[in-house]
Amino acid sequence: MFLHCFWAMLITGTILDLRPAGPEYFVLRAHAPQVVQHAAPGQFVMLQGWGEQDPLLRRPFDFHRLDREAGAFEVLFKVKGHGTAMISRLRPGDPLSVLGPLGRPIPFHEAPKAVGLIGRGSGVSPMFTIAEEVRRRGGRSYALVSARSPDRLLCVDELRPFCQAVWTFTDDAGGGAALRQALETLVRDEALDAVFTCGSNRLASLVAQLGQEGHFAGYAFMDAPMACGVGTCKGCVCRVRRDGAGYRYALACLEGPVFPLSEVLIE
Amino acid sequence: MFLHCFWAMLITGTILDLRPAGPEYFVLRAHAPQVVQHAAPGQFVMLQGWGEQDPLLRRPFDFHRLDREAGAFEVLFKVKGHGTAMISRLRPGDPLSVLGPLGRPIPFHEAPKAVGLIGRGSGVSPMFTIAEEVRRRGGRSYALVSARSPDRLLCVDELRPFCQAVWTFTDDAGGGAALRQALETLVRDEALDAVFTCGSNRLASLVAQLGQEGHFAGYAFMDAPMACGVGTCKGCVCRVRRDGAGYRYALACLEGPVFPLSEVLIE
Amino acid sequence: MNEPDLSVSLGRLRLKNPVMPASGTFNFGKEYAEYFDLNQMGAVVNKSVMLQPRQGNAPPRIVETPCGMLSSIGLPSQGIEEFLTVQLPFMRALECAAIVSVSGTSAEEFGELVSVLDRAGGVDALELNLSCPNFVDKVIFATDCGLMAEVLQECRRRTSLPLIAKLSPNVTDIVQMARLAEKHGADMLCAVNTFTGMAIDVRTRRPVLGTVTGGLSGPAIKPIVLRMVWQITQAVGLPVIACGGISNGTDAVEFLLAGAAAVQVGTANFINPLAIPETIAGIRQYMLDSGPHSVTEIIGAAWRRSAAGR
Amino acid sequence: MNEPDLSVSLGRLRLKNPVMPASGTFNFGKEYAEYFDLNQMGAVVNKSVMLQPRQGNAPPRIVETPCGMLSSIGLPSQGIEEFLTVQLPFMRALECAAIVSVSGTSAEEFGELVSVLDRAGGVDALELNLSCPNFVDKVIFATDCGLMAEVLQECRRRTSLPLIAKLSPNVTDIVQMARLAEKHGADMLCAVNTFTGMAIDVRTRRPVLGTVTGGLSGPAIKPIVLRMVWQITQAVGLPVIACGGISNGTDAVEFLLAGAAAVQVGTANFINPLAIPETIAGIRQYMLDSGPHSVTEIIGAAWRRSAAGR
Ligand SMILES: Cc1cc2nc3c(=O)[nH]c(=O)nc-3n(C[C@H](O)[C@H](O)[C@H](O)COP(=O)(O)OP(=O)(O)OC[C@H]3O[C@@H](n4cnc5c(N)ncnc54)[C@H](O)[C@@H]3O)c2cc1C
Ligand SMILES: Cc1cc2nc3c(=O)[nH]c(=O)nc-3n(C[C@H](O)[C@H](O)[C@H](O)COP(=O)(O)OP(=O)(O)OC[C@H]3O[C@@H](n4cnc5c(N)ncnc54)[C@H](O)[C@@H]3O)c2cc1C
Ligand SMILES: Cc1cc2nc3c(=O)[nH]c(=O)nc-3n(C[C@H](O)[C@H](O)[C@H](O)COP(=O)(O)O)c2cc1C
Ligand SMILES: Cc1cc2nc3c(=O)[nH]c(=O)nc-3n(C[C@H](O)[C@H](O)[C@H](O)COP(=O)(O)O)c2cc1C
Ligand code: FES
Ligand code: FES
Repeated sequence: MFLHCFWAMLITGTILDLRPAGPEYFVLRAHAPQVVQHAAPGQFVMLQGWGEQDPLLRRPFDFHRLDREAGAFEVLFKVKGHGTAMISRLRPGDPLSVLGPLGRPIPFHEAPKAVGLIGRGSGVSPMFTIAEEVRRRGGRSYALVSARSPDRLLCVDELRPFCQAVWTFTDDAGGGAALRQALETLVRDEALDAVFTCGSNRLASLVAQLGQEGHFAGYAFMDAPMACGVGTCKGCVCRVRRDGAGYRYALACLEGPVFPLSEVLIE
Repeated sequence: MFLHCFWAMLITGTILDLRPAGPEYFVLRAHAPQVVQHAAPGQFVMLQGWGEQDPLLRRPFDFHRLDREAGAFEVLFKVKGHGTAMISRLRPGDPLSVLGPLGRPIPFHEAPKAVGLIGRGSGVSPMFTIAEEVRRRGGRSYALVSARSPDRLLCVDELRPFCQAVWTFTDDAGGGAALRQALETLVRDEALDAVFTCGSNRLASLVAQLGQEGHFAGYAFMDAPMACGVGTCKGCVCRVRRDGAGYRYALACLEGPVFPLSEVLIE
Repeated sequence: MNEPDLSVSLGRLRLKNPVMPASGTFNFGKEYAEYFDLNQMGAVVNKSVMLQPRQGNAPPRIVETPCGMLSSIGLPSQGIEEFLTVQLPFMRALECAAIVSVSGTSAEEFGELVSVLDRAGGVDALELNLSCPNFVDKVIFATDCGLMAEVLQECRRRTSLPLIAKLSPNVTDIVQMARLAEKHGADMLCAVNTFTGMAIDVRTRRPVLGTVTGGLSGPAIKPIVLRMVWQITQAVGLPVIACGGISNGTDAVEFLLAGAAAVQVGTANFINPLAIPETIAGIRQYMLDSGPHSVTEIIGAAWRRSAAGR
Repeated sequence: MNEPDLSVSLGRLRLKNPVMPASGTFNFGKEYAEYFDLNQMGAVVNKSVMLQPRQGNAPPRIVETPCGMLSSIGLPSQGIEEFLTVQLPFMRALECAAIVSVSGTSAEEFGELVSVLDRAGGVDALELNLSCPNFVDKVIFATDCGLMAEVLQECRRRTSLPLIAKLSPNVTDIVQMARLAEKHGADMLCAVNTFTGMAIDVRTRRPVLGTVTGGLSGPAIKPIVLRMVWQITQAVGLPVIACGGISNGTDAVEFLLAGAAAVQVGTANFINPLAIPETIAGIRQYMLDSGPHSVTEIIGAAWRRSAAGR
């Protein structure tokens, strides 16, 4: 069985900053030192930025940046519906209810050599903390950022300092095929240990496929509707291959949200 | 049958100012020229300051000030529950959905001579527009402001310029008896045409009683839970004496919210 | 893009679009005429009229709840006579179907109202409020097979106008009640009236409403009502008018996809007097954005496709 | 002011306070042990255990609704064997009552679970989940008099432990079901499980949940559940544990006033892991503010006073 992270807590943090990061995208920075202290790449928070019962549930977001010195974290999010619209209207100084850190930290190799990071849309968000961690451990990161259109390529310049190289791909410029090619080249030339992907099932399938052929470990950030974030509602299941045959349901909030692509089924 | 005021409208106004006016009390100033243009003392607005479904219903507030030049109105409100708490957190520039003006304007005598205004707690709020109107018509207003404690005597200094005299009464200083005495004196000495009261059933009963004995017309602002504000939900009823015997139910949002105390039953 | 066709047929009743007010949330239209052109609506529906003038229930009559409200209005009514001279002419003059909602305390009373309205002329359909939870004795016809059958038979006997049976959600098996209504002559169903609920004031330690219990309406109930519409429309052939928490175009489309042939906007009118025209506009926009030319193509699409296998 | 006495007696079962989690919203307690001292609770209630290990339903399993959520988890379970070795010992070790919720697909299965748990020891009461709306065949025992009676009889035969019958709100007459449970040997009632509902995604035109329908829970349903508790407690002598939308002390007090002897906090745990301790603190504060020394004095006060006449 996996280990449950026992550092999660519920605190009232404070919004430090909220800035637009593209059409419908925002970066929120919040002060929540107790949460940040124990947080690691691959984990997430459940936020509530309103005192009311509509929307009822907290909203899950990956850590975009972890600033341990400042006791602050950032999330990069897209305004999708009700809850994210409300969060986007918060202002510096407003309280923010934070439940976290949740989920399983990414299990890094002691010394990763080279890592691929593939994010689409707001899926680029968690790549920053990974790139930082890889560099801390002496490895190199290569980022492939995908989006529908150029204005949706988020935070690319901010990513560069942490990466050996950053490539961008947009749909209008035939991004799908180009990204595949770039990834294949990377895998061949750089002997990647691992590839992480977030924000697109299509890209996750691609990584899964290349991972089978090549020799790196592929991982995907899985996106499941969540009520509790801590393992009690049993709502957030993904299908995971079972040792024997068939599959079992794994809770994304406890075993994930990052799953090895050798195990999880992309649907 | 009464006449329904056909000037009500639904507009998105803008918060101009929101300032504390005492413990738990706020004055909200909003730009809503189309509403203000047709508004008269005794009428009210239904406000919604949130885009969500919780709280579901609009909240009714009397006009505190009507600034026709600026196209702005003010309401003075107490933070009671959910909805008023949300309104108190709005900030200048925020949109505010305004339905109004609603209810029946106070039917003023052509030339009122002297009018008594009795408000308790936030019930002092609608007395400003009345005092203004009375003065415009060449009459005098005498205000009796009541509250639980001195810090709950709201906007008294702002009221003075519109009134011949303003007296204050607090419970800790035996306010009930003193107010009664002051009102009796007023009625005797000033030949009041009318007395308006808001914010206390006890005071409304007192005015009703003195009105029967004396020769002024007593009016009370009635407070009933409202869903629609326009006469369709049939929720906001007050008991009103019927010509024959017994009572009928009158809709506070259409026939009121100001009712003659000779008709309405205070319960 | 062609202008989408929003018209729907509910049996013999043809509506230019599937949106109308829910009875009791719109009076008979007059108040909202200030806010939008009522002729835009698919139909107008009055607050249920009773035979005799009535005062309604003692206050408090309403209380807010999470994403909903409880009401216990108790069917105050001007009585049928005034209705015929004041309200009905107003409704008839609108360029949309006039659906008259009636309510009685017995089959006999329902029958009499139906007869009177049958003779009155200019009524396009009659909606039978079999489901008011706020009569003094708290009997809801549509929760009792015997009572409902009796009322329907009596009404059916008296008119050939389209009869809409308004069901109550306070039942174990909504399909059973729908089938029963079909059997006893209903031409259409309206699903549903309010859920019986209550609130207590912890300060006074007393029920908030004057009548203790009331009817829960608003967005809170929408998921349950959607399930009922989904179940009924797959089991029963009658056109179903959905009602419960519908506040905008997206809600309306959900119900159409679930199988409703039309929708009623209720509590939402109180919060937003433009809820009905905005709902119509929302359906239209949905169709412009996503394809079908006629709204009839999306009615039941969620289960028609599902029946065909995912 | 003296420290108020929050303890309540539910028949033989004595609890130090009337607050416990709702089954299926708290696992068996482990996860929330990080957030507060579980020993504060009146009781712990596990997610309903089934006889055999089960996977549960296909995703999506949850969807948010106005002031509520729909869930169709489908009772994934570790099975009773693992429950006895892992979960039950954890529950038993807490300084509060251990209420074990069980669920089965037949009377036989319920009966077997009851037998096993009766022998296991350290179980203070058994809650029978007769009301899950998310089995594949969608049968809800507690909406069918025959099925419910059969399960209860089978369970009663097998144990002398206090049996709690968890009722379904999806019924016409909740009092009838409560009476039936009493007749067939229930010692207590839990009112209620979720309302069957659904949601449709207008973009895909498909039901959102993998199983089409699910159970509605959360604040949205509170007014209906309160009415049910009010009705049951006046008609039936058994202690009632209220469940449905209870999120804080005020909600809990409302239900106690309506007649509930204890309350369960469900969906609220998901939003606020401290919902249970805050509910306990809220009840305590209410009693400090408003008088009664013992919480038993407010149980049913809203109708006890009303029976005495207003
Ligand atoms: C572990 C995890 C991490 C995530 N991290 C990010 C991130 O860093 N940046 C970002 O932009 N988005 C992220 N998402 C998706 C994000 O949570 C949703 O976009 C957000 O909840 C939408 O809320 P809403 O109220 O705006 O939308 P609505 O559509 O109104 O939401 C209704 C309900 O559906 C759920 N929901 C809606 N979209 C999704 C989705 N894609 N995945 C899961 N649940 C959903 C909501 O949580 C809510 O319960 C993450 C999701 C998960 C599960
Ligand atoms: C015509 C009219 C004019 C009013 N003018 C003012 C004013 O100028 N200043 C002011 O402070 N208050 C005024 N009130 C009362 C004010 O509307 C309520 O205090 C407010 O609605 C409380 O909302 P809440 O969400 O804070 O409280 P909650 O208790 O959360 O409200 C729950 C529900 O109860 C209703 N409600 C609560 N208290 C009252 C009340 N006293 N009267 C009617 N409905 C109530 C709310 O509208 C809402 O529907 C007026 C009420 C009416 C009917
Ligand atoms: C204040 C109020 C009054 C109502 N009066 C009636 C009525 O007279 N006749 C009727 O059939 N339904 C009546 N209803 C029920 C509504 O028509 C509708 O069935 C119910 O409110 C659910 O729809 P909603 O959630 O959109 O409001 C009333 C509802 C409310 C809230
Ligand atoms: C995600 C979820 C899972 C549930 N699982 C169970 C269960 O296993 N057994 C059971 O008896 N009830 C279960 N329920 C129902 C709850 O115990 C409770 O009756 C219902 O949610 C209403 O209470 P609430 O509104 O406080 O959540 C579940 C509810 C939810 C939301
Ligand atoms: S979100 Fe509740 S179990 Fe994962
Ligand atoms: S508030 Fe709806 S009728 Fe008065």
